Amino acid sequence: MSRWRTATGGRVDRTRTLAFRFDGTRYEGLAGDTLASALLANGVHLVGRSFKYHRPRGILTAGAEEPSALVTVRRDSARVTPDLRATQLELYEGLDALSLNRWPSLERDVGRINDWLSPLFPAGFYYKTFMWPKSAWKSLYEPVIRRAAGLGVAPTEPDPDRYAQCYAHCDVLVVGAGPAGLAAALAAADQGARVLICDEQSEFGGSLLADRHATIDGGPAAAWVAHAVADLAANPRVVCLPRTTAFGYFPHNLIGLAERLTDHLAAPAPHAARERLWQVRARSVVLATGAVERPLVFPGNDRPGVMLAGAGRTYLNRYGVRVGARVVLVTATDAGYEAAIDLHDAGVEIAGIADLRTAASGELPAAARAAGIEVTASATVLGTSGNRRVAGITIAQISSAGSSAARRTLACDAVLMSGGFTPSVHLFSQSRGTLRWSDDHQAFLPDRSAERERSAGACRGVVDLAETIADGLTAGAESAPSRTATARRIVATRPRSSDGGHLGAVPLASGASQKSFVDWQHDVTIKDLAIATREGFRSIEHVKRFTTTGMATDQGKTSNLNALAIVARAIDAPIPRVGLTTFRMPYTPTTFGTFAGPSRGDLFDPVRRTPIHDWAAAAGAVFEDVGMWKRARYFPQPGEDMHAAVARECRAVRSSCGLFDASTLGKIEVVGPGAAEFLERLYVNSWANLGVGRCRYGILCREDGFITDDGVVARLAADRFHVTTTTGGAPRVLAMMEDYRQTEWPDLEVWLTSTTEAWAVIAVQGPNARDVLRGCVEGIDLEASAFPHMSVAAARICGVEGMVMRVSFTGELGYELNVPADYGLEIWKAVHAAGAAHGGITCYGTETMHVLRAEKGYIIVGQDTDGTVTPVDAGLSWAVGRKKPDFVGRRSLQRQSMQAPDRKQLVGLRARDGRTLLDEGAQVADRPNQQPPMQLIGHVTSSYESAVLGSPIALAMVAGGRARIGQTLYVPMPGGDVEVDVVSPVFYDPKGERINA
Amino acid sequence: MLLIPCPHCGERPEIEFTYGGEAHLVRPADPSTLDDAAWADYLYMRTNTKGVHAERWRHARGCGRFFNALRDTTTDRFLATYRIGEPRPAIAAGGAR
Amino acid sequence: MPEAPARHVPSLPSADWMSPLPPATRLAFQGGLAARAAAARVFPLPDAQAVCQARCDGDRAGLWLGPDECLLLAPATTGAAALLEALRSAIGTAAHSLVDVSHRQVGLEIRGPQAERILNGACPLDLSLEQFPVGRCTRTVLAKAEIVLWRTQAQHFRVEIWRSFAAYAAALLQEIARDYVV
Amino acid sequence: MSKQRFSALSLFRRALGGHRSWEPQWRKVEPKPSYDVVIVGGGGHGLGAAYYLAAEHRVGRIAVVEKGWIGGGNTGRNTTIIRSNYLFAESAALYDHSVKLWEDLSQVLNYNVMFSQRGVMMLAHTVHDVQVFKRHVHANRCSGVDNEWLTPEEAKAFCPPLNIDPDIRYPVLGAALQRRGGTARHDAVAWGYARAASELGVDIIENCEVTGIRRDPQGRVEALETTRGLIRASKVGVSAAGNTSAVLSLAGVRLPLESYPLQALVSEPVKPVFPCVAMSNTIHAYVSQSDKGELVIGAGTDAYTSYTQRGALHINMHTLDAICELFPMFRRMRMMRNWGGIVDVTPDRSPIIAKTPVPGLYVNCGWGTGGFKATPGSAHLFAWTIAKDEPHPINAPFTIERFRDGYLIDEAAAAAVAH
Repeated sequence: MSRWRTATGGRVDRTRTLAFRFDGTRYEGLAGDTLASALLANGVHLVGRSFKYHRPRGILTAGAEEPSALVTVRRDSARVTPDLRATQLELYEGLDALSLNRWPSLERDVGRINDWLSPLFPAGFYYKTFMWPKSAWKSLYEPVIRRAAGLGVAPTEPDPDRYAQCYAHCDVLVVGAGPAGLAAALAAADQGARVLICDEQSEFGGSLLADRHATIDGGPAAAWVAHAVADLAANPRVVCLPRTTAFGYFPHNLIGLAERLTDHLAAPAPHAARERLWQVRARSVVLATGAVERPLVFPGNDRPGVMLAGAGRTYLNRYGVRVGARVVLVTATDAGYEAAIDLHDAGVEIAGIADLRTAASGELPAAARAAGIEVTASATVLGTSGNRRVAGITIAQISSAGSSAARRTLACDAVLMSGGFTPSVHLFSQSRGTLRWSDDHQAFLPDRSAERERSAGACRGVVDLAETIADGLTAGAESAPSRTATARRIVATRPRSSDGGHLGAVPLASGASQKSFVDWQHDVTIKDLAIATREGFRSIEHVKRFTTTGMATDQGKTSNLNALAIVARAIDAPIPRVGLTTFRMPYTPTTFGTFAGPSRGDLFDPVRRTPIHDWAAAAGAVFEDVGMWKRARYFPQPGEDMHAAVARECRAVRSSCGLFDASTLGKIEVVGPGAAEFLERLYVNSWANLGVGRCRYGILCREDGFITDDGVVARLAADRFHVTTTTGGAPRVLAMMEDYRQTEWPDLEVWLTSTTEAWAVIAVQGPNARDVLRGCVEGIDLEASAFPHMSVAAARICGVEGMVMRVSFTGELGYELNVPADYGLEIWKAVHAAGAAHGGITCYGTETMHVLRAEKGYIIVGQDTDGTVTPVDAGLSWAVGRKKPDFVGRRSLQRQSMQAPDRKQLVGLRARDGRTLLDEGAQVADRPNQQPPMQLIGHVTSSYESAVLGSPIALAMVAGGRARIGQTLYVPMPGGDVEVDVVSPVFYDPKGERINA
Repeated sequence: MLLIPCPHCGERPEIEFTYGGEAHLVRPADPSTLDDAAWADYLYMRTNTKGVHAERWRHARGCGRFFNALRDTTTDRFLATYRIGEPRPAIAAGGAR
Repeated sequence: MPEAPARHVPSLPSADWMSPLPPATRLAFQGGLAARAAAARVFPLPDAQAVCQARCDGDRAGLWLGPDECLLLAPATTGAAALLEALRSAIGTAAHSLVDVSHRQVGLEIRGPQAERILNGACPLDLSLEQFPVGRCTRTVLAKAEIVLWRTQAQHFRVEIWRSFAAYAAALLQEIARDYVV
Repeated sequence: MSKQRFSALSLFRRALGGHRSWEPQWRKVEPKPSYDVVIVGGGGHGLGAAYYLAAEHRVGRIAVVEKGWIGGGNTGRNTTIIRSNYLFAESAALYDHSVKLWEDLSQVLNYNVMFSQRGVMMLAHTVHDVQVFKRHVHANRCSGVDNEWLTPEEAKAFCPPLNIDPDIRYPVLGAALQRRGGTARHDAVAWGYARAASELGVDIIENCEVTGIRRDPQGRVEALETTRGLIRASKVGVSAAGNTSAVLSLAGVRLPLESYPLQALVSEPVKPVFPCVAMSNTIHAYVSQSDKGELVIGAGTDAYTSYTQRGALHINMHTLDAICELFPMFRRMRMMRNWGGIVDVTPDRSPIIAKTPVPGLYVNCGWGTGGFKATPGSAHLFAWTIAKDEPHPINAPFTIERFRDGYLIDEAAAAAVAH
């Protein structure tokens, strides 16, 4: 056992030694240690280098507020986590930690030169330089700055760990399991409330875990904690979550918790989740988040070995670690005395106590003096010495005239300081509760709550233990939904230790030659704050942004109030006038993976597959993502690329028969006496005159007159329509329909049901389609005379009740079989087999579908249209119900701009050379050989090799395009213009004979 | 994630809802009688209230119904929800929690 | 002419705590009070005011989804056509919409002492028995999918989900369950 | 006041004096009773407009009134992405005007705004994305705006952390890269303009909220009522981002705007790992790494209008699941800070830089999620519009009247997702 470890005491398990590595050196600690306590137990105080000046840095705190002792932890090559706080890392066997921001080593770091050059690097220096020569910013300055900045090294391999998430609800959520929080949870549970209590530490108890002096209910505090925790754990209506940080307070009492599940384990179960995100909706919240001890801002306050008094006590009492052999206390509170007494009792030499206050009186100072400790009142610190660890401190007494006197240098190997306590109002402030400045407490305290929330204990300035517990009991009981049980009473006693306090720099610090640090991690000193105020940055938000104080990974938990006080003094304004930096989530850094949770890979977004998907996959289909759907894009045969496969598929549909899975098309059943009128008002088309058993191509505009969707609508009965939409547009169209139905036209008796997934849709297209289907379809005469193009009828399809629509998106004779989805696969197979008997049938995918429809000039909404295209622009004016008094979008289409002859219109383009395949998205110009910026009049929307035509074709939106048919235009490409002829968008079978076959 | 009181289903989490923009914008019975400015006003102009805002929500992944709500856009607090067609309740800012 | 071919529901995993339910007959019913009252004579339907309640009669159940909307569930042996016929003749001329959605979605049963926790891994509702008692049903979300959730017994939930989302839902629940069931 | 040049030399000289001789970067002034032009809104756009009014249009008496502290709105709350590879010629011209001004801004202002042309890469995940981005690439090339198409392998080479595994849920099929795009230091833009404007005599008045807009009997703007008294002004330019509707309603002007929360977040700082800006519209996330080492991450707006300057947890969750999917090594990184802004959004997602129906009242608004990148260009054009009482040719299409007349510049719709 090292000389720094006490022989007894603390909450570490002295029977379990754990080996760990820090910067490659092997050390031993005990179960129950944190990395910080274990390092201190080995006498290691130098644990890192600072961000900017690369100064040696140690461990400042014992908790989540740590700004200084950051490390990277490596479990394996993929499990590398940078920027972790040594004070929060529970030790496990084999823990492997690396210090940050040093090269080549922590002890010998060349970056230290920055410290000597620091006069050149005051706050905001980078705004004033690095501007000449201009090109050097990118080539030199920025790369250097970027390399110098940053803390740890980001992981480079994908994180293999799992992350979990859950929702939870409770009557009372208690954040913080210190004395106030435990009392609140007990009181709420007494009233029968559903309680959830969380604490960021591995054990419940908070400050009581390091307290030797408190007694509760007649016994030691730790015993009471154990009893309380057991009580709560035994209650089935209480959930206890240690190692769980409440990181965010969101509207309407939603609290985000991050539970750390495995990071403290040497060998987690292979698939155990590493962390879990809890989204807790609480009827009431009790914030018992405690207070953070404030450092004192004095010259040389950042040397390793200088730490908070409370941290010194915690390391001693909780971890059995002496932070030094000869310790000086610098304090403005009685808490410093308490630490001195505890350390003294543990055999540490206390070289002296420097008290900033004019009078060091009261119970604890008296006890310290009684123990023979020398106390200097009206003290200040003039500087410290020591390289990798503090070796001495110079203190002085402030004379009544304000100058220093009785200057003394005390040799020491640790300095503990206490500047008072800053209530942790982070979550309260996140909840949008208002804060008020309390002169009594010299702190911002919760004022008005914005949510159903109460703060209890130290986080609202209650400092006495008995009062804290009473406050917690009241908060818990009053937060419970009902109060029936008699209130619990808890008796506690403890010496008052948190009276007093000091904000800002200690006296005479500004004249010292050594730097006085306010923000340890960002190396912000009182000089930087002075420069900022001098340069006119006076709002604390400006100071923060200019100096970066409080913007480091600790988000200013130890620095913000000191910075505020220093700025307030510099500009001679009261602290509340300078403002308070905004508290934002997360309270402490929270893992991305925890937010992402299980949403990864196939769970990142649902993968929607049609009933025929697996068959297509087995047939070798290549899929594309359309919305969440996987659609077969083409079906390559061995040796075929996409081009060859698509050409073959196209030829097959044009010459014999193709089979296409159209199941992803959106389908909406529109039913009710008002159905026809509903569609009449909604779509640009007329529906009243559509007979039962007939289909019509429908166009849906937004109210602004632009096409938003299209699809075939089939009238199944007088009061029943089967509306189809694009694959991606289905949810949008249904939502739009519901909007008009419910809010604009509640007079119509009509209802909407999504049937997208109720039907599998099998498109059978091509001149042989009828022959193929004859043996598959019962109940319909498929002949053209009986069942012409745009017919619909119920039928038995391969033995199943379904629906046949004679529609075509290919320009060929075509049918779409709608069959109940569970039968889709078998009927697909049956039709496929039937095709074999009729000259073969070829499966085709979306790419071929696109080519075939482009040959016919049929648009794809979202490809040929882009949200700025009207039906007339798209050449669909024939579909617009001219006589209708109104439809959605009609009024917008009447605007002059919508009628302008130079609007972009759909046309066909063919390269004059007959060979060049235009790029989709390529631009169109009416003058050749332009230089940028060119006059452009349109763009290519679709472009394919047409197998049936033996040449490429393209669709384009071109200004005044229809009037340009027959003209030559130019498609400017990097290699020069491509000359194109403007042609009709219908390239194939312009008379439409094939479709009516 | 807000907790939104659906007038049919009670308080439910925001992710079950879709936002529908400003409420009480009634589509003109005969848009063709409006001039371009009046039509643009209906289509595009919004009060974008900083304070109590009457707005539409749809409990899309719940009962499916549209409804109106009064929400203070400076606090995100819901002051009232009411059904489509019902008049806007008379509630001042900060009137409810 | 062939016989009706085999029926393929999406293949979903099962576990002690999760089973895909067999095919069922499902109708989406929407309509006013008159139609609902008439339909209730031949099928168990919750009143319009019975918010988020399911009404059962043997193996048939009507689930309140909205003030004018119910989901009707019956065994597959009760054919949709027959059920539609019975309802239509009961409803008569009252305006309504009935749509066969038997194949649109699949049922998934989640059960056991961890059922609540597993569902709460992705469903944001308070599923405690006191807030979501037996018989309660509602449309809601399961992470990035929409579901209908119905508590059929204290430790049994029925999830109805559109077929193409079912694999996602089942896989997600399995992923969640890894932390709760061995 | 004496002009204090910023340079390495001045830094060195003042270091010798313990940095005691720096002066305020902008003068702290009381409002005067009247000005020729008052700009409402002390963000980058407003301060910049004041600067250009003074520097290029020689307007004499100019003030900027800001209800809080300058640069405290969206200027200080964004993800600092700068690019100009917009689809429509009007938009591309507007944003490229801005990029060109960015390129010299540090030198012009004598303030290092750290404009970093590290390249903005927009990822395509679907065939539709590929079509849309290639259309952008062609349109930009013809307009003289740089934008190039990258294969997935080229994208990976440009941005090594990118996951181009073809088996992920939405594999990367390619990317459009604008090499001139990049990032800048957001606060510095506000401060740099403030300092330069102040040196030219512009009064920058903080903690001054406009509570009323007074008009003369002819309807022309004549004064602003503020929390620091009445300020007369012949011309008023409003550049108040999310609060524009509220300010203009004081003059009875209605606008086609809605204000939405927009969140962003940063990770803890790490050593350089991410060399460029990567954006994915399909899975809703974008990321870059600040010079301080933080990953700076953003996404789309929240779903509902709000002035609370905060957003929802589930929006962050979706942003970060997208980031983790594209960059799976970042799953162990930690969010350090999240914040929210209020963005004012027009129906066509394009801004308004224009005269209002009220004579003497001008508005610069509707930037949605894209305002930061436009800062110098927008400020420059707004100053022109105010000074000349007519728009510059570049902002001539960005009127309020375009909504009435149907001449929308709809970049969002141009990336329509139906298929």
